[in-house]
Amino acid sequence: MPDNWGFVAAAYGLTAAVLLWYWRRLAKKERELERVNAGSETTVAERSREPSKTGHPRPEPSPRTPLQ
Amino acid sequence: MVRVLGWLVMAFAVAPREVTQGNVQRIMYVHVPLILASYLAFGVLAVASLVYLVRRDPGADRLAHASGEVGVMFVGLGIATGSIWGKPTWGTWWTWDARLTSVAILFVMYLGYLLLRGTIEDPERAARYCAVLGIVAALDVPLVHFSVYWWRTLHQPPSLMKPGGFAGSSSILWPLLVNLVAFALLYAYLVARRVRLLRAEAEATA
Amino acid sequence: MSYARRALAVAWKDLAVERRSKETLNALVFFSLLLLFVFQFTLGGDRERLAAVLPGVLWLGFVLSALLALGRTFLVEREHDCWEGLLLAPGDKSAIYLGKLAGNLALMLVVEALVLGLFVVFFDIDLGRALPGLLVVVALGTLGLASVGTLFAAMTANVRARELLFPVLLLPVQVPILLATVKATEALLLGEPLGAVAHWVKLLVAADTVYLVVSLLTFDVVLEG
Amino acid sequence: MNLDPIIRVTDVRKVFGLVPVLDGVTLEVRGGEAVALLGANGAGKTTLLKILATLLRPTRGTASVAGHDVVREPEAVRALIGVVAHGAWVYDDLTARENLTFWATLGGLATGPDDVAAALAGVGLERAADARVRTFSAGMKRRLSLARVMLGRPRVLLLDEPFAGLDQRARKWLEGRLEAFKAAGAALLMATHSFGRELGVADRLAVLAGGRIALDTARGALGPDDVQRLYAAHAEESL
Repeated sequence: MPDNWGFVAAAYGLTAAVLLWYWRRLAKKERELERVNAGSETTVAERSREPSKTGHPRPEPSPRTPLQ
Repeated sequence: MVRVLGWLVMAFAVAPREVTQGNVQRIMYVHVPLILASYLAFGVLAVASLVYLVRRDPGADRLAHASGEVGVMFVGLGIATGSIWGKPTWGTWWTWDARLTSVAILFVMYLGYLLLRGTIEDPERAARYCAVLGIVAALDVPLVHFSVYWWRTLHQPPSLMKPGGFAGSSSILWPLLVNLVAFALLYAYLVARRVRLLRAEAEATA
Repeated sequence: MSYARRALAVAWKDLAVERRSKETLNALVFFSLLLLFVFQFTLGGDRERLAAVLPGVLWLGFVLSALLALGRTFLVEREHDCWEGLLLAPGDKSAIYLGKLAGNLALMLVVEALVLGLFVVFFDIDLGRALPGLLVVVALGTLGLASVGTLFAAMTANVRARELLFPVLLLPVQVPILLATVKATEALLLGEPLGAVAHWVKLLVAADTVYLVVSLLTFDVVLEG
Repeated sequence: MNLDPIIRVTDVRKVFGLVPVLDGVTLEVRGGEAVALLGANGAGKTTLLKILATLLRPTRGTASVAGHDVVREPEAVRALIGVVAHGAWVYDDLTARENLTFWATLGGLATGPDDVAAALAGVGLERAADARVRTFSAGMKRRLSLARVMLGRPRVLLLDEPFAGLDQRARKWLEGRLEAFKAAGAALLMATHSFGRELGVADRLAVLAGGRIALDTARGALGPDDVQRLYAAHAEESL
């Protein structure tokens, strides 16, 4: 069995990449939510889009800064 | 504290790589735990859906939602790593091998779950419908396995190098077990964070 | 007793509306003819290729017409704004599910008979001995498709993009039914007795039971709209 | 008019997405009493009726019909209410008789063909009994849905714009029917945004504005223009 390091690296790399992407998305949303809550009570918090599926992340809408 | 646990788990999951002798078989240490963790995720999803239907408790619905998301990600990665592993082993990216096929169907089924959740605006209705779908899908899993298994093995002997063979020398089993625990922890951590985010979102709009 | 009467009333109403408006039936009849021509053009003359592909093609026809029929299950309620009426009828809502299921089954079996008839005539296949076994497999397969199909039709009735969502939700769940029916049909058409496909038939029966029980138990949660 | 209220709404709040349509509504209707629920479009009249009809769950607060909570005992509530809403719940491809028979059977009512015929006669549809409902006018469809409600002999009637689209003669006739229901001890809650003569049926007027009951007063001798003035005063002030 030839030693295909490339494939092993690809598999591990992909797994780590997707997990990292999901982890960072959660963190981004949490920060976004905190900013909106901390921002001001009157603005209507823009409901962040439903999280997209793996593999082909939907284009995130540009997060508008809530109107002051 | 939870974030530290998260990073610990990530490092932990990759650690066993050095233990075994280098060859492509080592993808199994990621491929198998991913698939098993996704089964765990879909199991939790089904139970949470049942709890939601009985007690209409939004917490259960959030758990089902989060578990579904992480589950779809895990099973998607499981399929990807499985086919990456298949390339050198069988020379093709994809074979309709019994295990890979049923896992692929699982992926599409629960992708539908996320799609349904994304389509319905009213959170209460989305929770109800997704709970029903979660239960139907979970009950369907054994049927999918049986039908795919019979479909494959009755006509073509199981592929020579059956990926993810659980038997194996202890040197294979030990790192596999370690990784399994690592991915289960990772699942729990990601779901916990996603549930917290969902609760925060719900409070922001209530 | 009123449970059965209420289920029958729903089934009767659906079939009466269908008989008079003929909307779905016309669409399905036209669709099966279309299917036949498409397969005729692609498969054309040579017999071996046809025999090899026939089970798949036949069930593809059945499944596609099932999707059309099932997708419209709650169309009449939605168009005439009767959904709330169904919901407010006191008593166990699963009677409504059974009524809708019966209506769907009747419609699908009629169309399947038509598709099968057209295939036999146009591709001059002699079903001969395989017919009884085939009827069992078709009946069980149709019940499997209709039981979950009716539940999912209720779920996607007033959701946007329902024409897309309904097949996407239904087909993956129906893989066991699709595999079992196509494989069983293939064996039967090769002349094997029903006994040879007993395991597929058992799977179909198990699947139908699971789908029916789950649908009956969860239908009123879905109907809540 | 017996005393204990059949319809009881206490501090009901209903939020759609981010918009609080109802924000603490409290209202009671006794048996044999009719309350006209006035309010601009979108004030939440239909939402309140739907909550009472067990079609919508309140975000907060409780509502009950004859002591049965709409969220915990929906089946008990559904057996007591008659709903005449925008959608008249009619299947166009069925005849009037078939529609009534269907709804009666679905409601588990033990109605025979003669009860159906009597109900149709009661609403003046005996001649059109076997015509397809597709050919009916809005007024005739309204009559048919009222016939359906009458079959169930409800203790509560929830009406959403019952007089909309009716000609003068049909309005007069409907008023008589509603009076008959009241006389039989049923409680009526009627959402409307017109101040015409048909308010004559109402014993009380409740103005829904800003998500709350801004005014709840006996109709007494108030003419249409008094009602208009009262409504204008209360509706604007609370917006």
